[in-house]
Amino acid sequence: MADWLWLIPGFPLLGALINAGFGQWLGVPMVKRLAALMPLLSSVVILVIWLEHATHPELVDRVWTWMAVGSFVAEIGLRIDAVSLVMVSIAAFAGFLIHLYSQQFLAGDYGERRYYFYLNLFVGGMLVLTMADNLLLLYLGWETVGLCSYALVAHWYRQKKNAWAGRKAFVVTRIGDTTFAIGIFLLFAQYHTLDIHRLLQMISGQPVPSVLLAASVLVLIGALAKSAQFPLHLWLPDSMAGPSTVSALIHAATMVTAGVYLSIRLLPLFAAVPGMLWVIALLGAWTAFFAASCGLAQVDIKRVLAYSTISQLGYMFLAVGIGAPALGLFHLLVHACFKALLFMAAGAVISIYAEDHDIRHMGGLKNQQPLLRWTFLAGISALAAVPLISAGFYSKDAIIDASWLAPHGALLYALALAAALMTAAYAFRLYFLVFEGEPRVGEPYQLGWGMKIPLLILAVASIGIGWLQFPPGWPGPHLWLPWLRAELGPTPEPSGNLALVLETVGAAVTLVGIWLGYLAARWERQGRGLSRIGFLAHAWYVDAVALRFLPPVVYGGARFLRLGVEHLLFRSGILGGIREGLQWGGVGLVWGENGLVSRYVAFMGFGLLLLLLLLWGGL
Amino acid sequence: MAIEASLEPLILVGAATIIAFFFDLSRHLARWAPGFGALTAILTAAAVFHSRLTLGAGFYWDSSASVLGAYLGLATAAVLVFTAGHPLARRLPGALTGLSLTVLLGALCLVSSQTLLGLFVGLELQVLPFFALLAWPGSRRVALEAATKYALLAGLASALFGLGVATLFLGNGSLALIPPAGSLLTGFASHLGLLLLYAALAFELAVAPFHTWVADIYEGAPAPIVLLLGAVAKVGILGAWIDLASVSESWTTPLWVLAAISMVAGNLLALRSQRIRRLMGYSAVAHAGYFLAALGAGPLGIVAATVYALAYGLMHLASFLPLAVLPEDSHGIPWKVLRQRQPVLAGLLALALLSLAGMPPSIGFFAKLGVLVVAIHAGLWPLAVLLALMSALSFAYYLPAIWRADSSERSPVLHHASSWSYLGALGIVVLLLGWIGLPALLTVL
Amino acid sequence: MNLADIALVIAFALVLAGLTLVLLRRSLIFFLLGVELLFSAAMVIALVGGAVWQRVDGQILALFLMAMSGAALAPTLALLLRVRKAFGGSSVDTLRHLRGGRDG
Amino acid sequence: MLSALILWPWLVALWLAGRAQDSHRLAVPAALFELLLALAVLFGADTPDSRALHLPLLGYLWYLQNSSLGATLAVTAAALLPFALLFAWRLEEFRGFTIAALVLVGALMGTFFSQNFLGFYLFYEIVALSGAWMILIGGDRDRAAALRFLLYTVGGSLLLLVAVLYLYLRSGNTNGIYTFSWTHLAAAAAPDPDLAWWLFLAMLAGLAVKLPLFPLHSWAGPAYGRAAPPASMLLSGAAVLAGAYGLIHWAIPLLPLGALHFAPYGILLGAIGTLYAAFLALDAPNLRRFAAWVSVSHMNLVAIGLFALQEQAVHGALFLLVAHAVLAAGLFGVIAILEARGLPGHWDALGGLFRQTPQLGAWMLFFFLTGMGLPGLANFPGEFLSLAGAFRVSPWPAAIAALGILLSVVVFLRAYERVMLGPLNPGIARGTGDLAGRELALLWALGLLCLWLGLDPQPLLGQFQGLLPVHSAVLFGGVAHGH
Repeated sequence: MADWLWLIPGFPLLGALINAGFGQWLGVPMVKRLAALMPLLSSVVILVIWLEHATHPELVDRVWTWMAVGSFVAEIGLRIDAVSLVMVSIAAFAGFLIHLYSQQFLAGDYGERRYYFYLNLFVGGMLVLTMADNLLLLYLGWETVGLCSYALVAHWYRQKKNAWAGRKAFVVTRIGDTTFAIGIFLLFAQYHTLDIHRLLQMISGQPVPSVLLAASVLVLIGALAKSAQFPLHLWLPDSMAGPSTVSALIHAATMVTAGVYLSIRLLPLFAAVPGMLWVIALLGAWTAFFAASCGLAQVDIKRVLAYSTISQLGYMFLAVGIGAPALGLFHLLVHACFKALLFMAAGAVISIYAEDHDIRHMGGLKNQQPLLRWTFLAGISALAAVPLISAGFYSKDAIIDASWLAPHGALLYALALAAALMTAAYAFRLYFLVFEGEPRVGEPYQLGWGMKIPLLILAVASIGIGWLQFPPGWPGPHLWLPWLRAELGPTPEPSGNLALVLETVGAAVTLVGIWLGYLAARWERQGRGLSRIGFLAHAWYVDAVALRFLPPVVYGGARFLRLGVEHLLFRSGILGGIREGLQWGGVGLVWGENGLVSRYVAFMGFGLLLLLLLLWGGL
Repeated sequence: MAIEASLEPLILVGAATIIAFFFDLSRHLARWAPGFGALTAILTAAAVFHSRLTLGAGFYWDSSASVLGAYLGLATAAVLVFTAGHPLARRLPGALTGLSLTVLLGALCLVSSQTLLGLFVGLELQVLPFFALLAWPGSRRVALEAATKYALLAGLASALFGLGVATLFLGNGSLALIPPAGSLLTGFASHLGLLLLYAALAFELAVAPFHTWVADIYEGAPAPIVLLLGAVAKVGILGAWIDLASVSESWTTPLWVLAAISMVAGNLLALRSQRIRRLMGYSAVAHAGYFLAALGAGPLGIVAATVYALAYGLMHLASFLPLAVLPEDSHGIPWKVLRQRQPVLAGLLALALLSLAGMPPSIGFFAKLGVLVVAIHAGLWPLAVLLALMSALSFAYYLPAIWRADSSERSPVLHHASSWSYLGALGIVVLLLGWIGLPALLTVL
Repeated sequence: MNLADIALVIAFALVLAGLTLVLLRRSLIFFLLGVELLFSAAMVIALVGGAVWQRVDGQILALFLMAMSGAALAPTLALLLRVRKAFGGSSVDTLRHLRGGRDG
Repeated sequence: MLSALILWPWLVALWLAGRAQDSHRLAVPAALFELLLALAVLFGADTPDSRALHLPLLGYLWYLQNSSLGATLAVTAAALLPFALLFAWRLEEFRGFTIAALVLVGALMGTFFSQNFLGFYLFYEIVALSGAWMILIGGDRDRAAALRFLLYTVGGSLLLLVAVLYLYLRSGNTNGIYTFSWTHLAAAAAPDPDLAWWLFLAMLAGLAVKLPLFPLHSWAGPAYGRAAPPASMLLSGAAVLAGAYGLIHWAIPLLPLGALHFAPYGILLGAIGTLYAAFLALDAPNLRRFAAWVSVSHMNLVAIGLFALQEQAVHGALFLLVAHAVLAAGLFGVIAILEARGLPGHWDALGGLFRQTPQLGAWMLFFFLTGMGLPGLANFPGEFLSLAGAFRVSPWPAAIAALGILLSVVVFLRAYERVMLGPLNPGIARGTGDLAGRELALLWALGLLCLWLGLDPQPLLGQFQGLLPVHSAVLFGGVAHGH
């Protein structure tokens, strides 16, 4: 069984390779079908693993030795346990659904082959990332998905701003990649291994506080950047420039969750540093709050969803920080379902409105596209965590409630709750603006089966997947937490009256939020909406400030180094100085070469004098 | 009367010199004069080889003198063979040959003499012919200027040499290089005398700051004469300097001071020169510096200096031979034409320039290597580093000389003789593979 | 102060005079004259040396010097004559067609 | 066999110098045969030493000995040759370029196998001379750039010569055998630390200038930037090998103390150089300069790895050398393809090209990604190992150098954007064709090499394994740094 693990990332990677090598001969129709087939095949393998999971909770496949120098060994080694099983399932299956959806959605687009190449490569990279059993291979997946994100965001490259957005996404995440890499160096320098399991064992066995502190901070920055957490969230809203399916897959369901996944994987590292977890929790809660506030004021349908993604990822970090990684993973799963759904649906909406992203220009779509409306509503409910019927309620409110138990829990709880209120508000503001109200007719758009099936599947999941894990004390299935208990440890859960109070408050806040959302939509129609609040619409101006200062510093620095240091100092200064010195020396000597015998004699006289001086010194 | 073996080569050359002048009596005979001279020169080389390590009558063919003497003979032969085909030899070829042989005679005296008087006579013997040769009939007007400048300054240098000899005699009471008292350097007078000799030799060798004349002469004089000047006369001076330095090993300061100045000045001046002949003149200044650097390094330096003298002579031959093919007033090297008409000489010139720059594996590199070795051995670090840097700098003018196309549009008319290609091919072989023989030479020395 | 020292002083004076002529006068004839003065100084020194060391080498050397100076002088004068004919003058200034710095 | 490796390209060059019409017909088969020879040396059974030209006091001047490091680098250089020739196919100066390239590669082979220092020096100088020649005859025909390249190299190498001469005299004075053979030079008693420091600096001046290490880098921008791209390919991909090999085979083993003393400064200089060159690449005025500085940046990373004097780092540095050769072929190859279409590489004249030439765009991105050190592609193992190894020795400079990971993405993607993305530059002819058959095949070959090196670097790393302990067990074994 374990020997097949490589098939899981292998299929999509093979698809990418076939596409690159023979795509031209195969033709676009063949290529896109083949591309969609690959993640499906991976999903089949994963299904088999699920079936065997009870008997084989952990599978390891060492494919080949990547590098081995002295004490350093890095294998191409894959490992499946419960956590990564969840992740690969999301990556492969959501990947498949989005491939499927794209068949119609992007038909006729320029660069379709390129699209499927990167999409396949992405799925492969994501699978490698989640299955990697050492940090270096994980880093390989990490970078591969970053590349695909770049390429797909810049998919419509003919507009400069799309290309720019892709680069921005890559650059900002690379800040994290860099610190992550340095963190890897540090861990390697200290523990001489990059195998995750061995590393974690050694960390708990022989902790070195200073190294662990530095390493955990560095790795954490990597995770934060990948998961678009404050203040490295800057890239995610801009990366909405890519096709909506890309946003669905990469910027909602999979890649952005890699940071969360990494922090769950390396939890013992963070736990070994006192206070680090709490910092993670605070950053998560703050990001959830911050991004939700930004989401309130956006008018671009995809930007609303982008900020909501940032916010939801904040919840996941909060969960990791308060020692409830299982809940974080649960929310990750739920979020993957509803956010992929929302993005795909949003893509359809945008197509209907002829590539206009502005929600103020939309409205009343519910009659024109009933299926789209219902599925979108399912997603929105899950996002807003509508009590009882949506999956979001079971995953997100569980995190909010659990945060109460953490040290300084009130602060975290308050931030998370406020974020939940705003989430419900902007989610339903979006829904009301797009689907309710006075109809504004867009282009006729027929959803084919390739689009309907993914929407339906994900809509069902957005509602039903939460029932895996009912709140503590409720009747119903409690499957999720016990299943992960062995791997991730016990999860703190409020109990008794406290639980009841917290759950009630959470539900109430959501309902209030929905009402606020309704109001916000109305105000927006009347032209006095939240979008007029510049502070929120511009996301607290963080991005503007960063763009104002950072690129000029880098480009200016480069210009300074080229003109100031290389040209002025090295070329003109040092080399030029030497050249000038030689020239001037030459000029002095040429003075003697004026052709006059008397000048020549003078030089000889000087030489004679010099020699006589030597005589004086020599005796 | 038995003739001292050590005098055999000198007598041979002397006799041939006198005979050579008579060739001009007949127009038919005159054509054969350079050939006669070349043959004599080769025989002289053989005679030097035969007389090696003989001592007598104030001459001593020690190993370095033998090596240089043999070289001088062969070099003179090469020059004469070359000149035979050159338009310059159309006027008075017998006299030209005779004067060339006189230069050879002087050079042989210089390398082998064990007395100051011998050195003095040798110097005069090789200086005086140039008064006439430099302004040989048929050469340009500027050649006259070059000859006059040379005559005036060489006269001054001779006077200094004379002063030096007299002062040394005053100090030591002997005209022998190795006086009965044991050492050349006994007091103030002998030091002063030695310095005066150095000054005179420095002039002849164009060591900075006595170098000012050299570029004018290289530029203005007829190329075959410059060929003779560099390849024979200068090597003779180098030999004399080796003789002097080997008897005054206790006092090397002036040598390496002059060496440093000369390396720097020569390279800086050459760097500024656009015209190839001047450039060669200045580069000769730099090479004199490298040579003195070897001499300045003490006893081991004598060997390196001998090798350097030999290599320098060969490189000078190899570079001026092709240059002499060009019209006298060439500013740059018309590579295109040269490559088409005289491919062998073009190759030789490029190789010679690289060799002068010290590009391995040419003999120029190995000669410099020897200098570096002895300088480091003597602990003269600054000199070694300076030499390294200056050698590198010399690439900055030698290479542009190779790859710079002649700026003038017209295509020059080259001189031509069938024998030159063979000479050129021989030169290429010697420059490229000569170093294989050098270590063997070292063991001889 | 004995005779030898006086002779040396004379020689020194001759050297100075010669050098001064050589360095300061712009006429080529005077240049030659200066050189001849240097030769004379050398002869004086050689003779003094011979006297001091009681050896005949001094006189021989003086004779040689005389011969050499004469030998050098004759062709130089001949050249000067040709220069006068070709360039019209016997100052150092006539001889400056060949010089550096013209080509930068 | 080893001699053939050197003489074969030289003979072909000589032949081509005489017969102009054969150049296109002969060049590539000759280069492939050279590659075959190199492979035979690498994989063949014991290749006998080749000794000739014994000279008293100098030793065997022509003394070639096979080593796995030398053979690996030889294969790298030989492999680069056909690529360079094929990318130069359409240049009008193809014949001159071929001759220079053959001479250069032959001399490189000499540097890799020579056990006599004078032999090494001889080949090293020929590399410099033919390199300068190559800069001179192609591209912008910039004499100043060629001369600067040559002066830096020659000046440095003469200092190197001075330093080695000292060791030569020292070893000769102690055991009475004067020879330049490696074993004797290495056996010379260590000079006192102060002197060793200066001697090492002198050696560095000769060898590190070729990489070029940071303060010695100023020749590289003009040289790589003004030469024809295939020439830059050989210079930045193959000629640098000689410098790095010299450091590892000559400078470090001959002066272990000096090397040890210098190592921290070397790492620091390498780190500064990595970032500095990356910044210069960011502000490069055109595509060639961009590639030039990128190349310099990578070579400084190599320097970090070498001076770390640590097992992983040195392996990484050597690996990076090989990987960079492939990358250089890719980078400069893409530029050569652009220039063949009349696009000289100024940013203003480019933009939106992807629309016209999607395949070229894809390959350009591929090589740019390789240059960025994307895992799975050729540069990554080298970069990672050098940095990780250096980090164990001196963390701060290595961490600074690691910022290059961040910078490189800005550098490469900005350049890519300027060339390929955005609206089509109106100055670009509509008919600008995409890759033709030969170009496509070349890029595929390079691309697969990149992937192979990135995904399965172990065979190559293994090649280095056998050698290092023999050379400098003391240094790399970790005694030096107390690990």
